[in-house]
Amino acid sequence: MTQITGVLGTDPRTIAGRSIPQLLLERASSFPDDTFLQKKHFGLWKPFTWSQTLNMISRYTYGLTALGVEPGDCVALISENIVEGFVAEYAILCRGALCAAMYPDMSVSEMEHILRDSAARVVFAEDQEQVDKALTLIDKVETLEWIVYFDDRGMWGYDHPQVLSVEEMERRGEGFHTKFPEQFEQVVGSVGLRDVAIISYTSGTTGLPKGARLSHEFLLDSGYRLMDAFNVKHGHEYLSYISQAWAAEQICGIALGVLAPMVVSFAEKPETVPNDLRELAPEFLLFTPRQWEMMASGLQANMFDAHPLVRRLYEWALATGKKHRDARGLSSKLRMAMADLLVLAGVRDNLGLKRANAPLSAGSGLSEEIFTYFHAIGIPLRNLYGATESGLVAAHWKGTFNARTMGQLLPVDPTIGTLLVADVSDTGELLLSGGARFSGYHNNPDASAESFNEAGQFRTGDAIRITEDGDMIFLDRVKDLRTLANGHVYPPQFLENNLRSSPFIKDAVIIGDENYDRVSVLINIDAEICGRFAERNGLGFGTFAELSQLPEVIEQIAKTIAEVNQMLDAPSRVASFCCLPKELDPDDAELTRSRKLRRNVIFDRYATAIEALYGDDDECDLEVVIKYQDGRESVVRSVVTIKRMENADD
Amino acid sequence: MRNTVLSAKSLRLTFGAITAVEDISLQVKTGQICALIGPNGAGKSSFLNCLSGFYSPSSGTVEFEGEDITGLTPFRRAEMGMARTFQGNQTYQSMTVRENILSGFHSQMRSGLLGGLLYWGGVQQENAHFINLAEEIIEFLELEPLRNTLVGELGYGLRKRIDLGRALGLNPKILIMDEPMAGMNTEEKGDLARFILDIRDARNIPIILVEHDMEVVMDISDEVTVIDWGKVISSGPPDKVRSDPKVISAYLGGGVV
Amino acid sequence: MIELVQSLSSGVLLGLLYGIVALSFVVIYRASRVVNLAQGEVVMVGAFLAWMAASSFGLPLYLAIPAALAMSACFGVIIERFVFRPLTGQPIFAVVMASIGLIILLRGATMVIWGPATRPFPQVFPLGAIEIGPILLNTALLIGGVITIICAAGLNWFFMRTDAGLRLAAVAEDHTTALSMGISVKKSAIIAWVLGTTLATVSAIIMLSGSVLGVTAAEIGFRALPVALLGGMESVRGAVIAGVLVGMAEALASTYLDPLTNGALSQIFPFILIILVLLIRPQGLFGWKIIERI
Amino acid sequence: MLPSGIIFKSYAAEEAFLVTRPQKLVFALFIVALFLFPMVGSTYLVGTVSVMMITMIAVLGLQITVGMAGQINLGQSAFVGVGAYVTAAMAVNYELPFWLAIPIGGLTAGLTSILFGLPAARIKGFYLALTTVAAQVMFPLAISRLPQSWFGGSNGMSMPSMELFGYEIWGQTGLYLVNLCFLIVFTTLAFNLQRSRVGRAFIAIRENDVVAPVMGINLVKYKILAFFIGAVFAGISGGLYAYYVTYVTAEQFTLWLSVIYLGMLLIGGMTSPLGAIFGVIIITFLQETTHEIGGYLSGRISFVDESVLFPATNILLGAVIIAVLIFEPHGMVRRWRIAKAAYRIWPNPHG
Repeated sequence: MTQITGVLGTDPRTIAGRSIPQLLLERASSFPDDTFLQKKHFGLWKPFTWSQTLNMISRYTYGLTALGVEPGDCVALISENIVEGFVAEYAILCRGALCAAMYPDMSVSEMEHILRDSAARVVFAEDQEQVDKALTLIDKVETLEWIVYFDDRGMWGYDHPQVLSVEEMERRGEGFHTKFPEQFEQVVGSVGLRDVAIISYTSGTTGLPKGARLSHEFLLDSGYRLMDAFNVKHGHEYLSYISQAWAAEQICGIALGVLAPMVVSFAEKPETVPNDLRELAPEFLLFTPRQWEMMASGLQANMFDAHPLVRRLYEWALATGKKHRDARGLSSKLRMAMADLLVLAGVRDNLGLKRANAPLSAGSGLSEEIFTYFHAIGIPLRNLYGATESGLVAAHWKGTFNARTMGQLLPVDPTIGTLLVADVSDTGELLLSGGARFSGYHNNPDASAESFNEAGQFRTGDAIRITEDGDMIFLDRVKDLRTLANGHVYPPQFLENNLRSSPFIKDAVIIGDENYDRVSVLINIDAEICGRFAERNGLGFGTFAELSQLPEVIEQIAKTIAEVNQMLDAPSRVASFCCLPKELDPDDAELTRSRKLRRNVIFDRYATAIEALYGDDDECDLEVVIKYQDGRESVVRSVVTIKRMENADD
Repeated sequence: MRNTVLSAKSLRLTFGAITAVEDISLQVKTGQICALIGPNGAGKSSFLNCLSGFYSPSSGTVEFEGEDITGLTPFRRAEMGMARTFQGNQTYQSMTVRENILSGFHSQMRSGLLGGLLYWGGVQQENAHFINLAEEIIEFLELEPLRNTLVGELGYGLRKRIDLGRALGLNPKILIMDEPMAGMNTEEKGDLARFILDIRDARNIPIILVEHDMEVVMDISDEVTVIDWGKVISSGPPDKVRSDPKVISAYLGGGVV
Repeated sequence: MIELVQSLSSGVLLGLLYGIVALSFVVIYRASRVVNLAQGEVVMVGAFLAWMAASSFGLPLYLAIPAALAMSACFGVIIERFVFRPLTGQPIFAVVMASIGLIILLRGATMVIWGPATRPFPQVFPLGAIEIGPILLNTALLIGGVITIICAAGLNWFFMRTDAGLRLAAVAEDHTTALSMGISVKKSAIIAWVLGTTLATVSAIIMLSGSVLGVTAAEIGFRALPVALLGGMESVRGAVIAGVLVGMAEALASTYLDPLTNGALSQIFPFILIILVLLIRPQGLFGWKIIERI
Repeated sequence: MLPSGIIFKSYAAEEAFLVTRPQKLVFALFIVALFLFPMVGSTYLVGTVSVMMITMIAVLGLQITVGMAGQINLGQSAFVGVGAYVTAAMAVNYELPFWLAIPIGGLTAGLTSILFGLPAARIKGFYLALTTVAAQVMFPLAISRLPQSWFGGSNGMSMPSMELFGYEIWGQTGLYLVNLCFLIVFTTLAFNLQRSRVGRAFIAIRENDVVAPVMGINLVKYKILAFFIGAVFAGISGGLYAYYVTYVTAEQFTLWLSVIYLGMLLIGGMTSPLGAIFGVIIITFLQETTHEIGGYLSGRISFVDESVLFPATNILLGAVIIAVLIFEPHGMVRRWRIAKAAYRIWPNPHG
C-alpha cells in the first residue's frame, strides 16, 4: 500500500474555531472553580482553579503589555516546568504574541541564537541561574529589552534596569488593568485560530536549530487527535515535566490542557518527579523512549535486590503477564488474576501508573522488549509518531497493537475538516496532508518551501512502509536509504537494527547498493547465546568458526531474518546471508573501538563471501588474515555456508 | 546606622582554676555576618556557650536588643529570638526532617498539653500553620525530597543543614553557628556558605559564625574577631584582620593555618 | 543520749550493709556504665547459692562460703556474657531496660529452681550482740561492717593503685579512648561483673546470717540503689560513706520520728534525704562532675 | 508510604491516621468486632481482655513518660494504685458515679506524680528515676498510715458496682464495654499527643536534652508534664481496675508490677503508643499460653504445679525482654513498620 487515509474524530469537544486564549476564557467561565493547574508546593498539592489561573494570566498579560509587547512580537521563556511558566506562556498567547520556549539546560550560545532568531523582546527566566545567562546577552541581542524572573531567590542584589521580577511586571500592568477592564477579553478575542502561537526550535542534527512556526490550530488539532484516540476525559490528570521547548509538551500540556480540559500538574522539583508521579498516578502521560527504558531497567535492577523467592514470584508473574494477558479461557484468566493480585498491581502502584490509560512513548522507536515488558505488567504503553512540523500523526489506538509499528493515522478534529492522508513517495518518503498545516520556518523561507512538495504535501523526510492492516512502519530517515541496481530503494539501517535486536546476532552488515540487485547480509553471530543454544541441543563444536557454520545455528538465524523480512516489501527483503566464521573485532580494524562497523574494511576482507552471496554456490572458501595481539599474523581458512531465503522471491 | 543586636561586654569564664574565657567583648549589628576565629582551645566554644546560656560567665554581661540577659536560661533566650546551631551532630535522629524543623517553632506555638491530647480544630490549624512555615524553611534549604525522611538516615552534611533549619524555625533575631562547616566536603561547604549569605540577605538575620575554615570565613563575613587564650587579639573587616601581625603570629604559634 | 548513740551506732552498722551492696553497684558501673537495677536479684541469687552450698551440698562453712563465692563469680560471667555484652554500643537506656528484664528473669528462675518457700539461712557469724558500755552492737552486722570496710579499702586500692583497676577506671571514662589505649573493654567488663556478683554474695551472707532466706531478699537492691546514687555512682568511698549516712538517718528517723508518724517515716526518710542531697549536688556526694560539651 | 494516587491538599489531611478507604474500613470493622466480642467470647476470655485493656491504659501512660519523653519511671504501678484508691474513696465515701470517680482518680495520680517529678529541676537520668522508686516504696506505707476513714488503711477498700443513668453495669460484659470505651479514648489521646507540639517537645527531650532547651523547650516543665500525663493515664487505669477487681489493697500495686509494665512497653516498642498495645497483647498472650500449657502438663508431670508456673512465665518474660533488646531494641513496633513498608512497596525490595 502506498496511501492511507485517516478518519474524522468523534469527540464532541472540538476546537470549533477557537484559539487557545479563547478556549481558556471559555473554560474559565464554564468551570471557574474546577482545578486547572496544580503544583506540589510545601509538601501539598496546591490547586489553581480556572478563575484563579485566568486572573494570573490576565495580570501577566497586562504586565507584558506594560512592557511594550505588541501582538506578533516574540517573547521567550526559559524555565523548568512550573505553574508560572505555563501562566506566562498563556499570557504571551493572550497578548497575541509568539512564545519561544527554551530548554532550561541550554547554553548561552544556544540561547543567543534563539533569542536573536526569534527577535524576542522579553525573556521569562525561571531563576537566578537563567537570569545570569540572559544578562550576558542583554547587550548583545539588540531586540531583547526585558528579563523577567519568577523566583527571587538570590536576586536581592541585582539592580539591572532591564531585570525585573514577575511581581514587578504585574505591578506595572496594574494601571492598564484599571484603565481598560474589558481590554483583556478584546485582546484575547482578536487572537485567531490560524495565528502563529509558538516558535518551536527543533534541534537540527546539522547546523543551527530551525524555528518552526506553529499555529493555535496546529497545536489544538494535534491535541484533539490524542484526546479522541485515547479517550482523554475532562479532568484527567497530566504530569507536565517535559520541557515546553518540546513541541509535544506544547500539544499535550498547553493545548490539550485547555481543550480536554485536563488537570495539569507540576512536580515539586525535577528530582522529585518519580515520587510525585507515584503520588499523582496520572491518567495521561507522555515519556520519551529513553525514559521508559530507564523506568524498566530501574525496576529490573531494583528487583535484583529482592529476596530470591520474591524475585521468582515476580518473574513468574511477568511470564504470566506476557503469556496470558490477552488470552481467553478460564485458566488463563485465573492465572492472570493471581499474578495481578500478587505482584503486578503492586508494580503498577509503585510506578504510579495504575491509572494510566494513555501512557505514550514519543520520539524515536522503543524496543519491542520494553513494550512487552510494560504490557506484561498491565500498562498499555503505546507508540506515538509525530514531529514538530507534522504534528502528531500516528499511534496505536485502534485496539490492535504491534510493537514494531508506529500505529495508525490519528483522527482529525471534524471542525478542521480535512482528513489526514499519508502517502509514500517513490523514494519511500512519507508525505502528509490534511489536518492543520505547519506554518513554515521562522526567518527561513527556503527551508519552509522545501518542506512541501508541489502537491502541497508535507515532506516528513521519514521513510515508512504501510502494512496491509494500515499500520505504519518507520524504516529510516530518507537520506539514509540505499538504492539497488534495479532502482529499488530499501532501508539498510532498519534491517540492521532489527536483526541486531535478536539475541543470536551480534552484528549484521547489510550488503546491497547500486552494484547489486538484491539485499544480502553478513551475520556476526553472538558466540555466547549461540553457544548456549548449541549446547542445549547437544551439538558439538570446537571453535567459533565451527559454531557459526552449524546448520541448526544457521537455521535459527534464517528464522530471525524471515521475521524481519515480514515487515518489508518484497524487493527490500534479505535474499541471502552467511555467518562470518570469525568475530568482527576492533583489533582487526573491522569495528571502531565504540563497536561501529567499518564497512570498507569488512567489504574488503570478506569480498569472497560477498561475491558468493550473489552467486549460485551453496558454499565458499574464505581466507581471512588474523592479526594477533602480539603482532603475528596468520591466515584462517574456512568453508562458509551461503544460505538463501526462500521467501525472497514472492 | 546599624543597630547593635547582641553585645557581650568583658566576658570572663572560669572552671575552677582554669580560665576558659579571660576577657572577650563582641558586638553584632543587624545584617552582619560576624566571624569568630582562633586556634584550638582559644575559648571560642566556651564563649558561645556563655552567649547561649549554657555557662554563666564569672563576670561580664550579655545584652540582647538592649536587655541584659546574662542570667537567663537557654530556653528563655530562645524565646527571645536567639538561635544557634551546634558542633557535630545534634539533630533529633528519630524525627523526620520536617518534624525536626517544626520543633524549632516550639516557643512560637501556643497549644498545651490538653490541646495536644484532644487535637481539636484550633490545634490542628495551629499545627498546619506552622508546618507551612517549616515547609518554607525546607524550600529555602532545598530539602524537599527529604521532608519525610528520618534524620538518622541522612548523611552528615544534610544533618548540619537540618540543624540550621531547626534554628531558623525559632524565627531568630540572631543566629549563632558553632563550626558549621567542620567535617564537610568542599561542595557541602559551598552550599552552606550560600545558605548563610541568603539568610543574611533574605531574612536579614545577623549571624555569629565560629569557624575553622579561614578561607570561607574571609569570604563571607563582614566582621572578623580573632581570639586567643581567651582574649580578643584583633577585630575588624576581613582584610584588615588578615594582615594583622598579631593574628599571623597567633596562628603560626598555634600551629594552625 | 544513750538512746541516740545506740541508734546511731546501729544505723552505722545497717548503713555499712547498704554500703557493701552499693559497692556492688559501683564496681559494675565503673567498668561498664551499667546501672544494674537487678542488683537486688543478684544478691538474692548469691544468697541462694550460699544456702545451696551450705545446706543442699552440706559443705562445712569454711568450704561452703568459698564455693558460693566461686559460683557467684561464674554467675557474674554468665550475665555479662549473655545479657550485657550483646548490648555493647546500645544506648544506656536499653542497657537499663535489660537489667529490668534480668529482674524478671532472675526472680522467675530462683522460684523455679529453689521454690517460693522461705528457709533458714545458715549461721555464718556468731549470734548475739557485743556490749560496748551501754551500747549493744549486732555481732553479725559488726563483722559485716568490718568486712565492708576491708572490701572498700581493698577496692579503693585496687582502683587507685593497681593496673587492672586503673584500666577499669579508664574504660569507665570513655570506651573509645579505652579502646584506643589498647585496653580490653571485654576483659574489664568481666572483671567488673565478677567483682560485682561476688560482693553481692558477701553482702547476702552478712545480711542473712542466721536469718530467713526468701525471694524478699532482693528488696535490698532498691534500698541500696539510692545509697549508690547518693555516694556518686563511680565512688567506692562514696558508697560506704553514703551508706553510713543513710543508715544513721534511717536509724534516727526510726527512733525519733516513727512514733509520731505511725512508723512510716524511717523507710521513706532515706529517699527524702537522698533526693534533698541530690537537689544540691546532682552528681552525688563523690561523683564526677560531667561538664556537658556541645 | 501510601499507595499511589493519594494526594494531600491540606496538612490536616496529611496528619490523619487513616487515609485510604481500605484503612478506614478495616479499622471500623475492627472496632465493631471489639464491641461485639463479649457476645462470642467466654466469660474468662472477656475478663482477660478486660484486664488487658486496663493494663494497656497504664502502659500507654508509661509510653508517654518513658517512650516519648525518655524519663525512666519505675513507679507506674504506684500511680495506678493512687488512681485505684482515690477512685475507690470517691465512689465509697462520696458516692460519686464511676465517670466522675475515675477521672478524679486519674487527676489525683497525676498531681501526685508532680511531687515526684519536681526534682527534675535539678537532677536527671537515673537520679530522677530514683524518685519514682521512692514513690513506689512510699505508696503502700502511705496507704496503711493514712487515716482509716480515707482509704481503709491496711484493710483495703471494697468497691460498689458501676452505675450509668441509674442502671447498674453488671457482669464481665458491662465492665468490658466500659473498659473498651476508656481504652479507645485514651489510645486516641496518646496518639494525638505524639504529633502535637507537646509530644514533639517530649521527643526532643528524649533525643537530645542538651539541645532541646536551646530550641526554646523548658526542660523542667516538660519533664514534669511527662510524669504528670503518664500518671494520669495510670490513675485512670487504676480506677478501672478498682471497679474490675471490686476490692482494692495496697499489695496489688507493687514495684514488681511497675517492672512488668516496663517490660511490656519494651517488647512492644517504646517509640509509639502502638508499642504499648502490642506489648500488653504479647505478654498477656505469653502468660496465658504458659498457663494453658502448664495446666495441661501439671496433671501429667509430677513436679509441675502452680508454684512453678508463675515463675516459669517470668523466666520466659525476662528472656524475651533481653532478647528483644539485643535483637530488636525498638520492639515489635519497628517490625510492624517494616512489614507495613514492605507491603506498600511490594514487590520492590526498597522504595
